[in-house]
Order: sequence, then C-alpha cells, then structure tokens
Amino acid sequence: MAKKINWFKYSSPQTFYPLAGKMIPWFAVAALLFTLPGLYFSFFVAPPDYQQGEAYRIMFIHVPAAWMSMFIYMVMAGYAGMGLVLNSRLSSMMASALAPTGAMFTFLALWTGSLWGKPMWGAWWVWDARLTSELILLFLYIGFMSLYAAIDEPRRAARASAVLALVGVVNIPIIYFSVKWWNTLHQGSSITASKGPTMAASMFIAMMLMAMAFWMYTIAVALMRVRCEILERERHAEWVAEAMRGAK
Amino acid sequence: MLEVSNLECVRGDRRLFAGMNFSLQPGELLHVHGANGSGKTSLLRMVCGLTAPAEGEIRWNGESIRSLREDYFKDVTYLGHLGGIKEELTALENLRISSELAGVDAPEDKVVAALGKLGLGGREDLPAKVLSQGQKRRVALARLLLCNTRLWILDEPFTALDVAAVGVVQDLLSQHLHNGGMVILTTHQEVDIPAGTVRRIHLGL
Amino acid sequence: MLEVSNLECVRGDRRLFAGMNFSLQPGELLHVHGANGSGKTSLLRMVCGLTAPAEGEIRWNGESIRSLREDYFKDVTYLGHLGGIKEELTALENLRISSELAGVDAPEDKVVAALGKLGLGGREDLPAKVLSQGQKRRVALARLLLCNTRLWILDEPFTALDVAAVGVVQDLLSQHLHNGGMVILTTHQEVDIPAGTVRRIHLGL
Amino acid sequence: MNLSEFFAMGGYGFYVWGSYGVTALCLIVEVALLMRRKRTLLQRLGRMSRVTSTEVKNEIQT
Amino acid sequence: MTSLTAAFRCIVARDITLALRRRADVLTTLFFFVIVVSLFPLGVGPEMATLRIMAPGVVWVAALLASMLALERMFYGDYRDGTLEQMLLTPQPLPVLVLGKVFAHWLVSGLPLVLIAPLLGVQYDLPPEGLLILALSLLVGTPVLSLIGAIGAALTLGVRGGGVLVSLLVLPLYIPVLIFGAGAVDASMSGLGAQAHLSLLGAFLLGALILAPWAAAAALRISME
Amino acid sequence: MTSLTAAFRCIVARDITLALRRRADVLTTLFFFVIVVSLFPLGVGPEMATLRIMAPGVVWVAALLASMLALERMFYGDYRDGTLEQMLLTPQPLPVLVLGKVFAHWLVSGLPLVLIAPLLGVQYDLPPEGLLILALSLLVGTPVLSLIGAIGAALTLGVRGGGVLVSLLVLPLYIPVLIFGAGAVDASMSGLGAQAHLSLLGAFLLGALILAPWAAAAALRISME
Ligand code: HEM
Ligand SMILES: Nc1ncnc2c1ncn2[C@@H]1O[C@H](COP(=O)(O)OP(=O)(O)OP(=O)(O)O)[C@@H](O)[C@H]1O
Ligand SMILES: Nc1ncnc2c1ncn2[C@@H]1O[C@H](COP(=O)(O)OP(=O)(O)OP(=O)(O)O)[C@@H](O)[C@H]1O
Ligand SMILES: [Mg+2]
Ligand SMILES: [Mg+2]
Repeated sequence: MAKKINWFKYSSPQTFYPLAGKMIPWFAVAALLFTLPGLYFSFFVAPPDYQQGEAYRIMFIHVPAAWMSMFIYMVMAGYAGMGLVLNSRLSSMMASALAPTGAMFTFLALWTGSLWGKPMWGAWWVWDARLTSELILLFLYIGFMSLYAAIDEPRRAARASAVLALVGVVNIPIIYFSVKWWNTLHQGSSITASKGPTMAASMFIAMMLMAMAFWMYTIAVALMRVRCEILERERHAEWVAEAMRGAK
Repeated sequence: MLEVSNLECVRGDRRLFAGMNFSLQPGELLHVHGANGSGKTSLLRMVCGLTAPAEGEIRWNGESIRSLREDYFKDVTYLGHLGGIKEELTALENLRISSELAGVDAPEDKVVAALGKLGLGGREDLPAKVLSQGQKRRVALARLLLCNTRLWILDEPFTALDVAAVGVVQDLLSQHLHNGGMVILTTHQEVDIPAGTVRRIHLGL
Repeated sequence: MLEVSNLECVRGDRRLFAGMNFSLQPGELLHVHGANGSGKTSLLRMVCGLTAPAEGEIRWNGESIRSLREDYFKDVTYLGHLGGIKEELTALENLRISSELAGVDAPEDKVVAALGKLGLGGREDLPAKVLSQGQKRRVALARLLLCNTRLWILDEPFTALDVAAVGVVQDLLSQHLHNGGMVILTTHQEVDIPAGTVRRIHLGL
Repeated sequence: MNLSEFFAMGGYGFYVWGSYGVTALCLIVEVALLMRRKRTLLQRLGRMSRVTSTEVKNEIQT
Repeated sequence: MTSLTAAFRCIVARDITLALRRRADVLTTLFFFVIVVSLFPLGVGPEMATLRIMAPGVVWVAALLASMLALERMFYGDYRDGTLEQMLLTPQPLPVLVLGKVFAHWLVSGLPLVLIAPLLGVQYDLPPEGLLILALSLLVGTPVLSLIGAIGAALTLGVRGGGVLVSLLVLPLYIPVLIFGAGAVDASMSGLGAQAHLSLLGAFLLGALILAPWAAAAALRISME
Repeated sequence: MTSLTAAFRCIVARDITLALRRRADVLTTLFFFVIVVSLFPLGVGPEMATLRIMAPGVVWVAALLASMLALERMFYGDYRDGTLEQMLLTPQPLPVLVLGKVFAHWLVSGLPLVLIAPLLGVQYDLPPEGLLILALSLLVGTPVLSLIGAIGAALTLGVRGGGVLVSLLVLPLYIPVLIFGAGAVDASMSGLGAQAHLSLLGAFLLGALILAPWAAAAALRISME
C-alpha cells in the first residue's frame, strides 16, 4: 500500500504540473541546440548526392519526421495502455498530449516525402506499401483525436481512445517492415542495428542531429500541452483554484 | 452482504453525490428516494457495475465488484429505464433468451407461466413491438420470476403499470425478501412491502 | 365541443373497443382508465387525428376533424409516450422551436420562466440527452405552459415525475380547466384536480 | 557558393525549401497555438477562481 | 403566406442546427463520398487513362450512394423521438414543412458533395471543362435525388427493414438522374456539349419540386397511423 | 466450457432470428453490394476491357463499403433498447458474446457477399480462375472486416456522430485488407499466383480472431459507462 501511494505521488497531476513547468525550458533550449548544427551539417557539410543532387537534402527532415511519427505513436499507445490498466489520469493526459504532435510529424513525413517523390519518381504520390501505411498512420492519429473529442466525459474519452490506440499499434510494424516485405518504389532501411549506417558519416550525423532536435521539440511541446490538459480537466480541483489565486 | 463505502458520482461538471455509505443484508429492501435528476439512476448503475464510481468502493460478500465481475453478475438482476426487450422477438423468445444468457434453465412452460402471472396470457407469441407500453414493461418484469439471483436492482419498476400489475410486482418483492433476497429500487410512487425491512436513502438537497 | 360517436378501434386481430361515444365541454377533464393494453393510447391517437378510426367519427365544434385538419391542430396539444424532445438540442431550443411551429410567439424569457416553473432553472442550456428521465419529461410538459390551445391530450403525463413535479402539473391542469380548457388524459396514478368536472371512461373488460 | 545558387539547390529549390519551409511553419504554428491556448485557459481559470466555488459545494449531499 | 415562410425558415434553421450539433453526421455523407471516390484507385490501380474514363461514372455513382444513405436520416430521427408526430399536429401545411426538411437535408448532405466534387475530379485527371460540368450536373441533380428520396424515406418509416425497401423504391427513379448526370460530363469531354443533358436534369428538378413535397407529406401521414 | 459454447450458440441463434425477422435488413447489405457493383457499368460505359481491369477493385471496394455500412447495426440496436446493457451483466465472459455477435453478423452480412460475388464477377467478364480467387479472397477477408469493424462500432456507440467516426476509425485498418484482397485477384489474373496474398489475408484473420473480441468487449464496457 505504501508503495502504491508513493507511485501515485509522482504520477499525480498536482505534483507533475509544476515539475513539467520547470522542465519545458530545458528541452526547448536543447531542441534549439540540436537544430542549429543539424541545419549546418545538412546544408553545408553533407556533400551532394551523386545521383540525386541537392534534392536528397529533404532526407534530413523526411527521415527524422518519419521516425518521429512512428515513435510518438508507440509512446502514445504506451501511455494510453498504462492509463487504461493502471487507471492513472496523468498517463492518459500524456497520451492525448502527444497525439497532435505525432499527427503533425506524420503529415510532415507525407509532405516532405511527396515533395521528394516528384523529382525522384516523377509523381507526388504512388500507392506504394510504405506510403499507404504512413497515410494510414495519419488516419489513426486523426481517429484517436476525433474519438477523444467526440466523447464528453473525459474519463470515458480517455479510455475509449486508449483502446483505439492499442489496436492501431499493429500498423507500426507494417509501416516499418513494408519495404522489407514487398518490393516497392520506396527505398529500404539504410540504418540497421546489425550493420550500422551505410551512408556518408556527415549525412548520418546531420540526420541524427535533426532527429534529436525533433525529439527535444516533441518533449517540450508535449509537456506544454499536458499542462494545459491538466488545468482543463482538473479545473474544479482545489489545488488549481489555489494555484490560480497564487498566480494573481 | 452488499457494502457501499464512500461512493462519489460526478456527471459532467456536476457532483451528484459524494461520501455515500450503506450496506444491505439479506431480507432488506433499499428504497432510493430523490427528486428528478438527483442521481438515482446513476447510483443504481454504479451498484450493478455498469459505471465505475468516481471515488469509493462497492463490495459484494467482502470483495470488490470490480474484481468479481462475472461472479457478481451471477447474483444480480438489473432492470433499467430501458427494459431490454427486443421489439422483433415475441415475449416468450425474449424471456427464454435472457434466461439462457443469465445461465438459468427456463423451459417453455415455466416462461409461459411467468407471463401468465403477469397478465400476458395469450399474448406470448405477439412480437413485443405491438404490445402496449405497460405490457412491454410487464415482459421485462417477468424476468424476475425466472432468474434466481439474490440482489435485484430495479429502476422505477412501476412506471406504466396499472394497479393490478403493481400489486403483482409488490407480491413478488415481498416473496423475494422473505426468501432472503435483497432489493434496491427507485420509484416515485408509494411502495408497500409487507415482508422484510425497508430502508431509505434520500438523494439531493 | 368535442364529440366522439360510435368509435371503434381494431389493432391486429383484436378489437380493442367499439361503439364508444362521449363528448367533452369546456372546463371538463376526461380521464381514460383501463388496464395495460386496453387501448388508451390508441384512443388518444385517434382523437388527436394521428390514426384514422376503423369506424365512427370525431367532431370538433360540429365538424369532422378529418376535414378540419390544420384548423383542428391549432386548438390541440398532444403529449404522447414519446416526449417529442430532440436529444441534441437544449431544453430552451426544444421549446422555442416547438412553439414556433405551433404558431405561438415564445420569447426567450417566457420559455425560461416556463422551464423554471417546472424546476429546470439553470439547466436550460444543457442538451436534453444529459437530462434524467424525469427532467426530459418535464421539458415536454413545459410545452403546456407555452401553447394556448384549448384541448390538451396527455398520455400518461405523470410517468417518471417526482412528487413536486406531479403537483405542478396538477396545478397546471386545474388552471387550464378553470380557464375553460378541455383535457383528455390517461394515467395509472391517482389524479386530483380540484377545479373543473372530471369524467371517466373505462376501457377493457 | 553564392546565395542564389544556394537557394536554387541545383534546380530542386522548390522541393527542398518547400519541405523545410512547411516543417518550420508547422513547428512554429504549433507552439504559437499552444501558447495561446495556455493564455486563454489561465484567463478563464483566473476568472473562475475569483467567483467563489460555493456552487459546487452546494450540490454535495447524501 | 408570411406564416408559411416563417414555418419553412424555422424548420430549415432547426435541421441545420441539429446537423451542426452532431457535426460528424454531416461529415459522414461527405466523408463517405470522398472515400468511395478515393478507394477506387487503390483497388483498381493507378493508371491515369483508365481512371479518366471511369471518373464521371465513379463520382456520380458515389454521389448517388451517398445521398441514398443519407436518406435514412431525413425523417427517422424525428420519427424515433416523437417530434415528427408533433410536426404532423402543427397548424402548418405539411408539404411546406417537408419541403423545409428536404431543403435542409440537401444543404447538409448534397451541397458539400457538389463543392468537393471538382477536387476529387482532379485526382482523376479530368480537364477543367469536365470539372465544371461535373459540378454543375451535381448541383442540378442532387436536389432531385433528395426530393425523390424524401418520398421513399417517408413511405418506409418504421417499416420492417426500411433500409432495402427505400433503396428498392428509390433506385429506379434515381437511375435516369445518374445516366443523364454522368452523361453530361462524358458528353462535354467528348466535345458534344452538355446542354441537352443539363436541361433535362433541370426539367427533372422542376417536376420533383412540384410533386415530391405533396407525395412525401401524404406518405408521412400514412406511415404515422 | 459447455456453458461458453451454449452462450455462444444462444447469441448466434438470437441474432440470426432477429435478422430473419427483419429480413429486409439482411438484404440491405447484399442489395447495396449488388447495386454498387452493377451501377458502375452504367456510369462508366460498357467497354469490356476497361471493366475487366476494374473488376477486382470494384467488387472489393463494394464489399468494404457494404460491410462498413452494416457495422452500425452490429451493436446499435441492442444498445438502444437496453439489451446490450443486460448482456454486459450476464455471468458469461463478454468476449465470447461479442464473438457470437460478430459471427452472426458476418453470416448475415458477409457470407451473402461471398456467395454472390462470382455472379457479379461474370458481369465484368472475369475468367473462372479470377472468379474463384475473388470468392476465396472475400471468404477470408470479410470476416476480418467484421472483426475489426466490431471494435470501431463498439467504440463509437452512443457517441456524437458515430457514423463518420466509425468509418474514420475503421477504414485505416480496412485498407490493407482491401489491398491484399484486390491484389490477390489481380495477381491470379496476371498469372503470378494468389498464394502469397491469400496467406497474408489468412494471417490477418487469425490475428483479428484472437485480438478483436477482447478489444471490442473492452470498448463496449467503456461505452456503456
Ligand atoms: C509521401 C511519400 C513518402 C512517405 C509517406 C515516406 C515514408 C517514410 C517512412 C515512414 C520512413 C521511415 C522508415 C524507416 O525508418 O525505415 C521513410 C524513410 C525514408 N524515406 Fe521515405 N517516404 C516517402 C517518400 C520518399 C521519397 C520520395 C524518397 C526518396 C526518393 C524517400 C526516401 C526515404 C529514405 C532515404 C528514407 C530513410 C530510410 C532509412 O535509411 O532508414 N521517401 N520514408
Ligand atoms: N454532462 C452533463 N452535464 C451536466 N449535468 C449532467 C450531465 N450528465 C448528467 N447530468 C445530470 O446528472 C443527473 C442525472 O441523474 P439521474 O439520471 O441519475 O437522475 P435520476 O435520479 O434517475 O432522475 P429521474 O428521477 O428523473 O430518473 C441529471 O441531473 C443531469 O442533469
Ligand atoms: N398487430 C397486433 N396484433 C395483436 N394485438 C395488437 C396488435 N397491435 C396492437 N395490439 C394490441 O393493442 C393494444 C394496444 O393498446 P394501447 O397501446 O392503446 O394500450 P394502452 O391502453 O395505452 O396501454 P398502456 O396502459 O400499457 O399504455 C395492446 O393490447 C396490444 O397487444
Ligand atoms: Mg432515473
Ligand atoms: Mg399507453
């Protein structure tokens, strides 16, 4: 029982709210600190591709955005599942705080992908397995947010959309392995755990820097959003009223 | 047997009740009182496990109903605002199916007898949708004769019933209490149960 | 004013009643009695012109209601088992729209006052679907305060209402009768209307 | 490398800058929207906290 | 007269408020239309030549299906909660109310299709001329679908399995609209001019406007017995 | 164990009786499917070569739409009249009851499509080989649609604008089934063999059978709060 109380202390919105407030600036600064060298490497250090010329520089945001779209979904589903099983409010708030950012990165992956596809494949869009599954991912995010918005009772909304998020997890491996399983237009993974990167070191560094920048950005934004969410859902709680009065 | 402790119910922005405690022993009837919108239906749905309470706990034989789940449902019959009657099925079919799902054996003659007792003799084979409002309600109530559960949770069982039917249901309740059953009910009408202990809760201001 | 002659009602294979005659004068209330399924709802729907009778005629001020149509509807308010409340609209919107369609002028403050009288003050802007059963019924009944028709046809107006609301509705009926209105209603509860003449019809065996 | 060459991106300027531009726009807009949401929320809650919360307490009864 | 327009306006406003209140419901029809039109390339394959030939047919069939599915919502909600019953008992002439409901229904479920169709046509690589005629034919054709549909919806209210019945009743009357609607686009694309087709659609609309409200009103009275 | 199969059988029997009682409701789905497939030649024109290319896509899109529309009926009726509430309170494990409902729903709304699809394929001049694979792919694919759909239907019960939402939630998960289903027929017609596609569909079916009843049961409990 004592352990339980301890656990709930850290996961209680009331204690998390000020903590999140303190963490936001750090992550925001970190995001900026990764972005600047990231952009420098992407445009000035990495050499032009011998086949694609300069167009391949889209990769430095396309690939991190595509990664983020999948990572965020997994993290979101994890939080949602935790909220469902442990009935902890903060977890479901984190899940709904991550969704819009995840949807945005999915959109960016699609957008940058089709801007890249036009010069490379000659088409904005093809019905390739990876492209289609990424589109499906966007729909999953939108579905998650719409379901959440359509239910008035916040607790029920959180639980229902958690079920949806968990069901949608099956799509992630499909996206990831789609290039492996089917011969498609889209290129396969060039970075694998077993073999390491198969590209120029400077390209790899640029990509990693941009990915880190996106990560830091995501954390900062999610914390901001979860703070709003906490205030909105707990607006009748005593501590919120006190915090407001204190802020005056 | 049934213990409710520190129960809280929140609907929308409104806290309907909080810190509610009561317990119910065999042979007791709990009459939940209160004005329209005071939260009676909400309370009953919590007690039968359809809604999770915002706060507090409900225990059956000492165990939380959340963990008992199906084992609790074995002992409970709930009758809500909605009767749970399929309009396309006949009264007979409705009752046979609900009995089978509840895991009790309900041979046809027993069901026909139950319907007869509620004044629906000769109407067993009409689809429920042509029945009048009160007759539909009677079909729903006939379930009480067929189940053999210990806790009955009845949300306004007397609406739409005529005087004769109200009498039949009151007898039914008396007998159930006499046999050591428990009842929780809401109604805006007067209840008159000779046997058993009647306790009251009043919701709202 | 309202005359019913030789009315017959057939539902499915069953003749619910036949050869029914009655008439209703200003200031009179007709209480239609009968067991569940005896045909009360069917009678009321005929009188307000929703169903055509199998036999017989209904006249309003000497003219058949079939030929009067819209002119008859101007004088009638019907409240059925279904309240005619849109779940998505708020109580306020529901009443304003139904008044407008009924051709009466219902400014917002009047509607708010009517809702307040029925104990729904402060809940005017909730969508009807979150209201409790009794509260929905109250919204439907608030129409009676806004319409200025002479004949009210009410099918079990008291179901789901708590004691306070029943009192309000009874006052409303008294006043309507006092002003020379007419009422036809069914209910299984006791009615206690001080003013006006109360007449009864018993349907069924 | 001069500036116009840099912006031309070897003929792929539209595609490359289209990608980077929209990405930057999305990130900035998201942050701006969040700041606005927080501001209006704080205003609303501030107003609420000044109105004493008696109403809620009145409804707690058993 | 003024009371008639007041009643008409009241019904239209009411139904639009309702539609906006459950916004998703409005979007259903639109979303359905977009899905039907966009799923085809997924199933059929991405060849532009084939897609262009299919385009007018696919869009019109999708519009027809979308309006057929939306029919269910025209009266059923009101029937279910007793407001239709109340509407029959108002001192307003029923055909006016019906016309109001049909108009609101079209605004909510037909007009969005008309507006989005050109966008979908682009997916199928239609020429600008074709897009214009597509939108125009839908603008004249979809109200006809709603009007005819109202009769079917009213007749099948509360009838066992209204769903198929309504399609069975309504479809034969829809097919001419489909043929002339898709025909208009085809004709304009093959350089024949869509004039003739469009004026025929206009004639359909006029006829439906005059007859359908009465027929639907009569059907409603019968259904509510 | 026996009580489980008894409950399963009871639910299936109940839902099939209900479906037969309002027979028209069953026919709706089938009729819709037939209409969608048959309207296309009307809108697109009668060239056999085009039609043959379109065939697998059109049939599969129609099947997908038909099952999506039928979803609404899976739980809504029971929700509306309170029988679902009662089902949640029976001492039977809910996933078993859900599986029963899904099975009955498929028997009534999926199986007929499978049986009639070859007939419709003939309209489009598919070769016998193609017809067989079409029916086979539908036989394996439509239960997956029903199973996935059950989750969506359960999640959106009683939610504002359930209609679109259910399509929005369910469609992303349907698309792979569509691609592999239509792909199987295409592959067999182009001589590549449909083996791979069909076994993937089989794998989807297995996965859905294991996961969907639990997810849908959880969703139902949440929706009834
Ligand atoms: C709308 C179109 C596109 C979408 C939705 C899309 C989606 C994705 C996704 C989800 C990933 C991450 C998967 C992984 O980590 O393995 C990815 C990676 C990648 N994409 Fe795209 N893509 C699109 C277009 C393109 C185009 C046109 C190109 C280049 C011609 C391209 C090149 C790449 C590359 C090089 C990677 C990195 C693969 C790796 O090294 O792991 N993508 N894309
Ligand atoms: N989303 C919401 N926002 C505000 N109030 C709500 C919301 N949902 C429900 N309520 C309120 O909660 C109460 C529901 O009460 P409940 O249905 O339990 O009442 P009841 O005691 O059964 O009443 P009745 O006697 O009329 O059946 C109502 O007062 C209703 O107005
Ligand atoms: N198709 C049919 N076949 C046989 N009987 C039918 C059919 N349709 C209706 N009935 C009978 O007609 C009667 C309908 O009565 P009605 O609804 O008017 O009753 P009521 O007096 O309002 O009852 P309540 O008090 O329960 O509201 C019922 O007895 C019903 O069984
Ligand atoms: Mg209640
Ligand atoms: Mg009645």
